[in-house]
Amino acid sequence: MNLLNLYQNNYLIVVVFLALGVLLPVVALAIGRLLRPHKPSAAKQTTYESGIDPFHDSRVQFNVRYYIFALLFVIFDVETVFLYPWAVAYEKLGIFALIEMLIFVVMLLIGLIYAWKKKVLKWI
Amino acid sequence: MDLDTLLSFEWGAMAPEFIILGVITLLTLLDLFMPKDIDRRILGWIGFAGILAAIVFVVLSYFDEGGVTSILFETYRLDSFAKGFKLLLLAGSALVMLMAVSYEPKEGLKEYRGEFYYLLLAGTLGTMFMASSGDLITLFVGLELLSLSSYVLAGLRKKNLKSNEAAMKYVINGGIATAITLFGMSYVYGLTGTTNLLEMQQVLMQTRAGDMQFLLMMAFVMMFVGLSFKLATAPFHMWAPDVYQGSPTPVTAFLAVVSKTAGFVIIARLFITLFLMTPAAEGQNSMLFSLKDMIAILAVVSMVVGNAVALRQRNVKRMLAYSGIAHAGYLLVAISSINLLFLFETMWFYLAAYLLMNIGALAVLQVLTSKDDSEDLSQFAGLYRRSPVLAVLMSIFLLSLAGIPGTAGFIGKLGIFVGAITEPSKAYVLASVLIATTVISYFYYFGIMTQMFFRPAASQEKITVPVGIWITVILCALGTIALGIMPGLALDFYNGNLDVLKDFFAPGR
Amino acid sequence: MVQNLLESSPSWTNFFIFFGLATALLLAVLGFVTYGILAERKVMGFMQGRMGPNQVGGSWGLLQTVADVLKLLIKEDTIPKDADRPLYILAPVIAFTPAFLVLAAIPFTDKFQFADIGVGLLYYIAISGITTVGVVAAGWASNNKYSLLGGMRAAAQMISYEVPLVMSVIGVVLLAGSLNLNEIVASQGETTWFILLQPVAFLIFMIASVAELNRTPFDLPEAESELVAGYHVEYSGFRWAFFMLAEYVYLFAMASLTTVLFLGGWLAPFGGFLDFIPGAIWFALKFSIVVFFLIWIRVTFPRLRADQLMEFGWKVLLPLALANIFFTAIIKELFFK
Amino acid sequence: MTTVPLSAYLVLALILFCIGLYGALTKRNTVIVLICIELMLNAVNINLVAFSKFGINPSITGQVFSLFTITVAAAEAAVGLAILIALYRNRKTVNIDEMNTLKN
Amino acid sequence: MNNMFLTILIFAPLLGVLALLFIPKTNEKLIKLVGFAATLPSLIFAIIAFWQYKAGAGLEQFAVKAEWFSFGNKEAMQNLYGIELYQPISYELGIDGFSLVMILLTAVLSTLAAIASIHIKKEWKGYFILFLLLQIGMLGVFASENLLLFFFFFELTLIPMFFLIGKWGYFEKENAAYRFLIYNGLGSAILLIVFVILFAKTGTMNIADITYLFHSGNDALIGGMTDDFRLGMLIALLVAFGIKLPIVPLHSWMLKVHVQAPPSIVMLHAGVLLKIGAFGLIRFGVGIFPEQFGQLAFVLAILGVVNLLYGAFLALIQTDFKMVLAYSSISHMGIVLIGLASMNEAGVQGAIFQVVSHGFIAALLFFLIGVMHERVGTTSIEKLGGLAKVMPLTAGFFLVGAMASLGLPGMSGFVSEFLAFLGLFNEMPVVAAVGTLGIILTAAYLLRAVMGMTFGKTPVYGEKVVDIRGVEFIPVVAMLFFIVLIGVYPSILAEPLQATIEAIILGIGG
Repeated sequence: MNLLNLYQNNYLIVVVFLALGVLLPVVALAIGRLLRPHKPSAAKQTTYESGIDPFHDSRVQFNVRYYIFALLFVIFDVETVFLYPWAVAYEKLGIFALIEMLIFVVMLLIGLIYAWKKKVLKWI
Repeated sequence: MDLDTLLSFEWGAMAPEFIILGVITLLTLLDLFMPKDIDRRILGWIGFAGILAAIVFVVLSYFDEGGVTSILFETYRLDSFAKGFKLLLLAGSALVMLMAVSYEPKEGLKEYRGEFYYLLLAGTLGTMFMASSGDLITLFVGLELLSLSSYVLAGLRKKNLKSNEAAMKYVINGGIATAITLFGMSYVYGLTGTTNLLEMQQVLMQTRAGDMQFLLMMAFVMMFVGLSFKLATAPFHMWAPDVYQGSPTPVTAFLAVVSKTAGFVIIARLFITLFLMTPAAEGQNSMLFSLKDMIAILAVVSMVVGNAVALRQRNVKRMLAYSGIAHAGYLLVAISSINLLFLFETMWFYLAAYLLMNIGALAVLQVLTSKDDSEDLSQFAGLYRRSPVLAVLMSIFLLSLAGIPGTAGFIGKLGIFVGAITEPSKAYVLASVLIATTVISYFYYFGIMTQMFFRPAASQEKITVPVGIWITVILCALGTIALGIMPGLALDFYNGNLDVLKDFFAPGR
Repeated sequence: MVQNLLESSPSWTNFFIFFGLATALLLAVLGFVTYGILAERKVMGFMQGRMGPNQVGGSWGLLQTVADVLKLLIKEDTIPKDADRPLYILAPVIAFTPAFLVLAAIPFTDKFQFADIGVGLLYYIAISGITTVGVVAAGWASNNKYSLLGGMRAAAQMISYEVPLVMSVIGVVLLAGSLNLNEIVASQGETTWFILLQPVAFLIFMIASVAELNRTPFDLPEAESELVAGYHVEYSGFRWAFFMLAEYVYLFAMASLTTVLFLGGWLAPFGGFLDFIPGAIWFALKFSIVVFFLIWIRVTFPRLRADQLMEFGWKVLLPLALANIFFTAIIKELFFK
Repeated sequence: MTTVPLSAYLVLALILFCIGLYGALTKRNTVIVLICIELMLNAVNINLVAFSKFGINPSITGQVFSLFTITVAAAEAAVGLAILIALYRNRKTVNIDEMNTLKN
Repeated sequence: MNNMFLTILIFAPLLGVLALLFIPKTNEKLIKLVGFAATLPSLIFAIIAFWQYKAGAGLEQFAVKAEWFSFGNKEAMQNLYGIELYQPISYELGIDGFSLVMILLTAVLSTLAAIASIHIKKEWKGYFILFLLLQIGMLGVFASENLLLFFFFFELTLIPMFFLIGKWGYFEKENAAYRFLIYNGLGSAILLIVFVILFAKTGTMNIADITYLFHSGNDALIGGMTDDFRLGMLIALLVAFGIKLPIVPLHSWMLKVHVQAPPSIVMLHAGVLLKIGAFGLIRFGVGIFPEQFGQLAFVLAILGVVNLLYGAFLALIQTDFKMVLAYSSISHMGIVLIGLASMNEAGVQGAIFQVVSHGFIAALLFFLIGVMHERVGTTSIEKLGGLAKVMPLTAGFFLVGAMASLGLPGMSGFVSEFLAFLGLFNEMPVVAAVGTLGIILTAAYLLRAVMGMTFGKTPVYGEKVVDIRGVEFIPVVAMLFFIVLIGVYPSILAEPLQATIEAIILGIGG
């Protein structure tokens, strides 16, 4: 039971940190509300655009590259899902896993080269 | 695991997969590094050659006397079932590849042409893994490799709105289906504690009736529903017409034939291995048998919906999509009747026939529609005048799809029909629906023929048929007729070389 | 005592005790931030041949940051009319919370650690990724072109550098055979510091972590000259302070992690003869060096161009990290089996 | 506090799955639909991991399976978003109801 | 050689198809010649077979059997049941007296119809290819010794017919083609169900074996089929062949086809294809389920009389001569049913006689219609008149054909009607008495129609109308020859049929 308790307590700590992490901004902002002045005016509440009146919708359409980077990130970040367990258990797995992982990563590298050659990695 | 274990595996069993994988890699790199001005069609031919090489290795494996080869701790099984269906999958992909080489949409494929070929191969690789996986995880990975490749393939015409929409719909429907299937799989895993199919079978056999029945039943239904999306059987067919219509025609052929075949492969593998010998509630001794009525209802709905809605279509691709739904329904009849004496054989034969006739029909369609980007029925008007040979070949495919004797389609249907009627509980109703809906299907198949032969052509322009299409169409037509007149060719080959029934349940080698 | 506490059954009592301890840590971190900022300004000042803050709180400017905080606290807080209000309010919290949350897993010494999680490293990496969401949310919610562009840039940069960061650590994991930060430190005790065994990984890790922290030379998301102030243009007062706070807490966390992963954590250098000095001191020392190093980098390098930044991440760091992994694995397979 | 029983995980997964399915079938915004699909896949992960820890025959395979699920989910999301972007550029909508060019 | 005899007989037209494929489609003369010539080998072979048979040789020598393919996993069957549950399906052909007669009829009519095809106006190449395929189908149906093979050929007639009607027919040709397709498709679907159930129950597709098993009295051999089940099967067969025959409620498609299809095709359709229904009913209905057939005899008799009277009454009021003949065909098929329903030797003989006789008569009349339509451009009785003046020979032949059709003694129609009614009077006198009314009506409607056309006021026909001439005489004369031959010397048919009829009677137990 001790091990289980240890395990659960460790995660209880994480919960504590989470609670504290949320509480701090909330409390600080709540206290701040008591201290700071509050005199809103139309000018204060406009969107900042270097002093001129804002024009157009600010939610403009982005360059598609942002999304492509997001997709690349998803792919390579998920790769680590396999790399981490492999790295941890590497001593037990040995050469077979190494070769497998090599093949796997080479495949992903081809993906990277693909993105590279297709000029996806170029910013703007 | 050390090097010795590694080398002790019979890697030769995986030769076809390795070839395809190698060709995919090669094509990707070639496509990336080849100068821009070289025509990418050459890549298609390389891919075609690769598939042929893989076919050779699959056929060579038929002469292996060793029975079942299983490597990688039973996750990869090369049994007769895998050998038999891999041949179909590869043959289908080869024909689709030929279609793809000749594919030229209105706005051109531009730099995507290379991608076309290796994505097709990637999808094929997925189906091959599905055919010979002995483990839930590899099964699933194969399924997803196929699915993901086909999503992209469906949307390959990036500038074409229809293609975009088709891909989007496919992704959404496919994603939902995957999730449902997986949810079912997770229960099966949970109840057995393993993902190895044969081990699961052993564990499930020992479950007492009533014991966890409910969860298992739920898993069964969920997996079946999820995979039904893949098969495009009603009522899970909504995506199929849209996706077939929007996709480039070779991709339509791939989805309609190779992907569907793979769907049936996975269903056969999964459900017959897992649930045939699992005791069911209420004293029945097989869960598959106890739930076969559900499959039968799906089959009936598919046959009726597919054929009835196809009647109303003017777009030929959609019509073929609905006809595909109906054909999936016919195949479900085979599965729901679970007549082990006939099941694998008839399924195999039917899928072979379906492969030939459907790819053939779509290849002809591709030639006719690429020019105007319209798939309206009227595109077929007066085909007999414009190109008699094409018209006659197309009618062979249509007759086969309609199941007229003398064509492979008839023998396939007959096999299913015989299987359904000879099984112990006699699915007369099911068989009758099969036959009745077949007659309904005459209306639309002959509708196309009416256009081709009876109607005047809109334009007298000569039709230029690319060489790839010629090869595809002629091979398909020859195959359709040969299998229709001498079905023994295929059936004897199948029965002589493969013993699916024995291999399927044999644990290990 | 703590050990007993940890082994007792979880309960509300435990919760409050932990809460108290965590608050203590929070205060310590806030203290660090207060003087970290000061230190940064001072160091930058010295390096640039000027004084830095020297008025408030004596000639060292010891209370400068405190004054800044007080100023922020009583500053009026405006929320733009067109902003997405709930998201606008939520964004600083989303950005800050994970920064504090990651501290739970870091072992400062063998005794002084809050949560000893089996997959501590993974926990750190997973949680720290959430901050990006806060940044993007802030950019989006402000409904301002600068903010949005800044937010998107920040997100693109953070995710681009997250990949090499995560990959570089795999070399360490390979050597240590564990994701538990304690064990990683322990295995450094058995061999030697991983900075020596994994120099490439360390380099990549440092570069990537600077980028992750949005610090110069990778501070494009908040580049004043291009984007005014990036994703937090519209933020003012204490809401803005929380973005800054998050940044410095991350600095703290990242420096700690670097210490743990590469510099042997609380272990004394050069074998056992320096063991008489407590681990905490060693840790603090190494930690300070890392922080100093980071500040040094900030002062030294000019800001990169956006395209150079992204391409560097993907085309140099990522392949390098992958190569490092396999180089390590092969070396280990060949010589240490 | 003691160990959470298996059934709790299963119920949680089922609820998540149902929410996801409901969303995927009813929502009009494609991005939300894709996220709902992710939700369903994550429900599967909960199931798998719970089974692998507390199942009838606990085994590590479930966790391995869940890794593959995660990967596939990511790949699916990537492909889905890529296609959505392509569609958006041509059609200027992410609304499922407005995807209606395909019909007879 | 004898092994290949039937195969060559049936597939000889295929040579013509191959030859036609390589003839350019502009070469009209050659195409017509080849098309005609390709029908001849089958005719010659059929005559040889008939002649040998008349000379006393057995028909068994022609039988051929070769394994075709097999369903099911044999090894598993062996393991599970110890036997091969389902025998391989064979390619087996064979003839008896009845089928020999039918083959001869088919071969003769095919050749004649090929001659009649001179009136076809367009795309001769496609036409003759389909025509020859149709011929193969028809010949094959009669020679099949195997259910599946039978079905194969049965369906093989369907597709060429669809195109022949749909492309070369008259105004509403497509509609007619579709009706033909769907009705017959449905019929063949039902047929397939019955066949496969038979296969499932007995494990074989050989017709003789199945018949033997059903007559053996051992229910276990036929999968424990109950009597009710057998009755159901028979009814299904009745529907399947009833559509083809056609029996009254299922006849509407046939009217369309008769009116819309080109004359040469209608010759074959009325002359042979309808008879496949009768052939099948005798072969499978009477052959495999005699007892159940006995139970249904009364119903069949009623159906027969209904057919007879319904056809006759409606023929009486038609204004189009083609429709008159179409209804007359329905009416005459009623006689086939009547003959079968009587279940005695005379009746069955009458039915078969009627099958053959009506084949010739209907073909003759439709050929004449084709000739006439070619000249005057209409078949409406009201618009016609005075043909005797402008086309005396054609008019004369019409009259002779009508006489044959209404059963004038000395012609084939008389023999068959007489025998059929003789049979029925022995069994069900009342029904038969009602039926005879139909004979009178036949005379009435035929004479009304033919008289209306040939005599009376002559309307103005477009151009100069020429009488029947040239090769057109050949079919007319040939068919008249057969009609009269059977009429005056019935034993030419009766002898070959003797054995078959005896076997049937034995099965019925009458």
